[in-house]
Amino acid sequence: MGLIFDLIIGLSLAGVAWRIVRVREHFQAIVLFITFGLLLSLAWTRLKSPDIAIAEAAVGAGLAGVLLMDALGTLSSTRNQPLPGRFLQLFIPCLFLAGLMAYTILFIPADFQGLGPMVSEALPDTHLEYPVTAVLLDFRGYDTWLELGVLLVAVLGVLCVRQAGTIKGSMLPAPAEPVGRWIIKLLLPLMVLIGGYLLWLGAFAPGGAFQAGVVLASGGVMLWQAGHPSLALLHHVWWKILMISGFVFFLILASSSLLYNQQFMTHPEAKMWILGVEYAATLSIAICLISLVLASPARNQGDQRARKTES
Amino acid sequence: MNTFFLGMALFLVLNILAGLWRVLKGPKQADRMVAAQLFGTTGVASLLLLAQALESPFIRNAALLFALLTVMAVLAFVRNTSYGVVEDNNDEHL
Amino acid sequence: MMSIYEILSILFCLIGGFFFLAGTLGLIRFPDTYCRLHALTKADNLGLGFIVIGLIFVSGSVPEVIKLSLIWFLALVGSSSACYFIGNHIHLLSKVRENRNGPDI
Amino acid sequence: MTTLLIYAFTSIILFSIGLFGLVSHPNLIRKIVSLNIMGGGAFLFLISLAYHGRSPDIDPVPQAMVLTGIVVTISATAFALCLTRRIREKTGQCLLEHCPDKPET
Repeated sequence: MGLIFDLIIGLSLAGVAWRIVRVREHFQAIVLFITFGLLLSLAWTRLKSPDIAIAEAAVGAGLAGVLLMDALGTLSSTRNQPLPGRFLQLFIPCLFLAGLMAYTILFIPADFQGLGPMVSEALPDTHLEYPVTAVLLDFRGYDTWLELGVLLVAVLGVLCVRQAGTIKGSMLPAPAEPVGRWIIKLLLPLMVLIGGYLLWLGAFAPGGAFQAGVVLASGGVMLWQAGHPSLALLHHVWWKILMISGFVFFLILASSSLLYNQQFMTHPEAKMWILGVEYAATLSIAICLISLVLASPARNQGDQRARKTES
Repeated sequence: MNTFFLGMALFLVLNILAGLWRVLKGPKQADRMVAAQLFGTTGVASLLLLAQALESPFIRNAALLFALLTVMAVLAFVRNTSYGVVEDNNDEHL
Repeated sequence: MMSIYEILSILFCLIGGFFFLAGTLGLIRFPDTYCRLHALTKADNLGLGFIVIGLIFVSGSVPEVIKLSLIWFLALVGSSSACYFIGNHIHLLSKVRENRNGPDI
Repeated sequence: MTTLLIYAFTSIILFSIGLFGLVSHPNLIRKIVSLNIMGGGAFLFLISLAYHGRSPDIDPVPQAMVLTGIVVTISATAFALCLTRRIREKTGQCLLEHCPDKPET
């Protein structure tokens, strides 16, 4: 039964991906992409990685759909172009690449152990119970730190492209709708609650800073979508401070170990520091993602047009 | 027992695949969005069944997030209409 | 030998599966968008509800029961408001089209 | 073992399809979606290899890498969409300048 399930998920993933690439309408491609995320998270559960299933659920269902829908909405007057005719020229090299990669899979040694045993050996040193969190925030701290840096660079890039000093300029109140407001009232506290729950869970079970950050960001984006003005109340200095807090906190922690004549990025009181970093990282991931979604310079036009139709 | 739950999850995945026909067919954008919302709920049910079948309760959190967040794509879709920006590209099929 | 809870669980899950099947059939077979909206929200939420009830019988602990009910509640809220939004969208779109066609004719 | 093979081959197919879409489609939004499919394929490849190990627990290192990767992918997507908007503002279309399939404007 399990194998049939895997086969069907695999086949449908490939089929949906093929359709996304080949279909003419952009809107259909985006709806199919949301479905693709759903199927992918079913695959993660079968591969025993609930962490990734949770992250995929948060990103695929929430932010990715919102981003692509918004982009399509502001850019929608482009006609659906015909597909190019150079099908075989491009398809055959891709097929060749796929063949090469498949060839490598067949030659993985059968007694391959992976890094699992090493991680579980070193896990007691971190005082964390859950290996994925330990890898993220301790063993591979560099990666997580630089990942926060990537988020910051993306926000900076958006600011450069928009030629603006702050993200907040584009935060327009959306059309006020009774059902929109109602759903905010109901779902927002739950989002904050569930985000906090995932963060707390991260110390000993699947969950953690990434998933919690994405959920909180979804909450912020939903506030914006339903036209709630409260995001604009946060002063832009605070906005910036929160944005860089994860990165800076990580850096302070990492360089403080130099004071004790230890190696860069090692820390004595592991668990407390790690949890502190995790909380700061969650906040900055959330704020950076909100800024990235809100950065939509073409919004002004649409707003004016809406006012005209209303009046 | 676990095989039964896995079988139910498989059945729901087959439902999603059947529903994809509506996404491909359209004819309106709203139809596709309805299908996406249906997939969201079916996916939640199927994740819950998988959590039971694979005995890994944390998968339920993924189902929780899907239930919480699927409505956001619909909100984004609808916002564009209320701004008067979206045009239905397939009017001629009606 | 299966316990009574397991039998009940299987029964409820099967009923839930039936409603999901009905929802999918409705999505495919109903003639227009408003009807499809109908099929989606009603059959779908009943299906999820029965499956949640079925899983509650085998879930074992109170927090899990609360989480399962919360998931059902969230799906209900999400589906119903999405239904409203999409219905409103179709309505607005048809009004926009009427306004656009009105002066021309 | 077989589960590993199924998902590993699926991931390769996904990666290739994404690459094909990336190079073949002229529209920038579609290129971004294709890039996301490619990313999904790469993540699936890493995780299916993590599942491969002999020990009952799954290897946590690829999992952590994929978690980082998912957040980086979404931020890169957001940035790319922002750039697309800018290109559209400047040129009136979502295409790259050198694209041979550019329609006459």
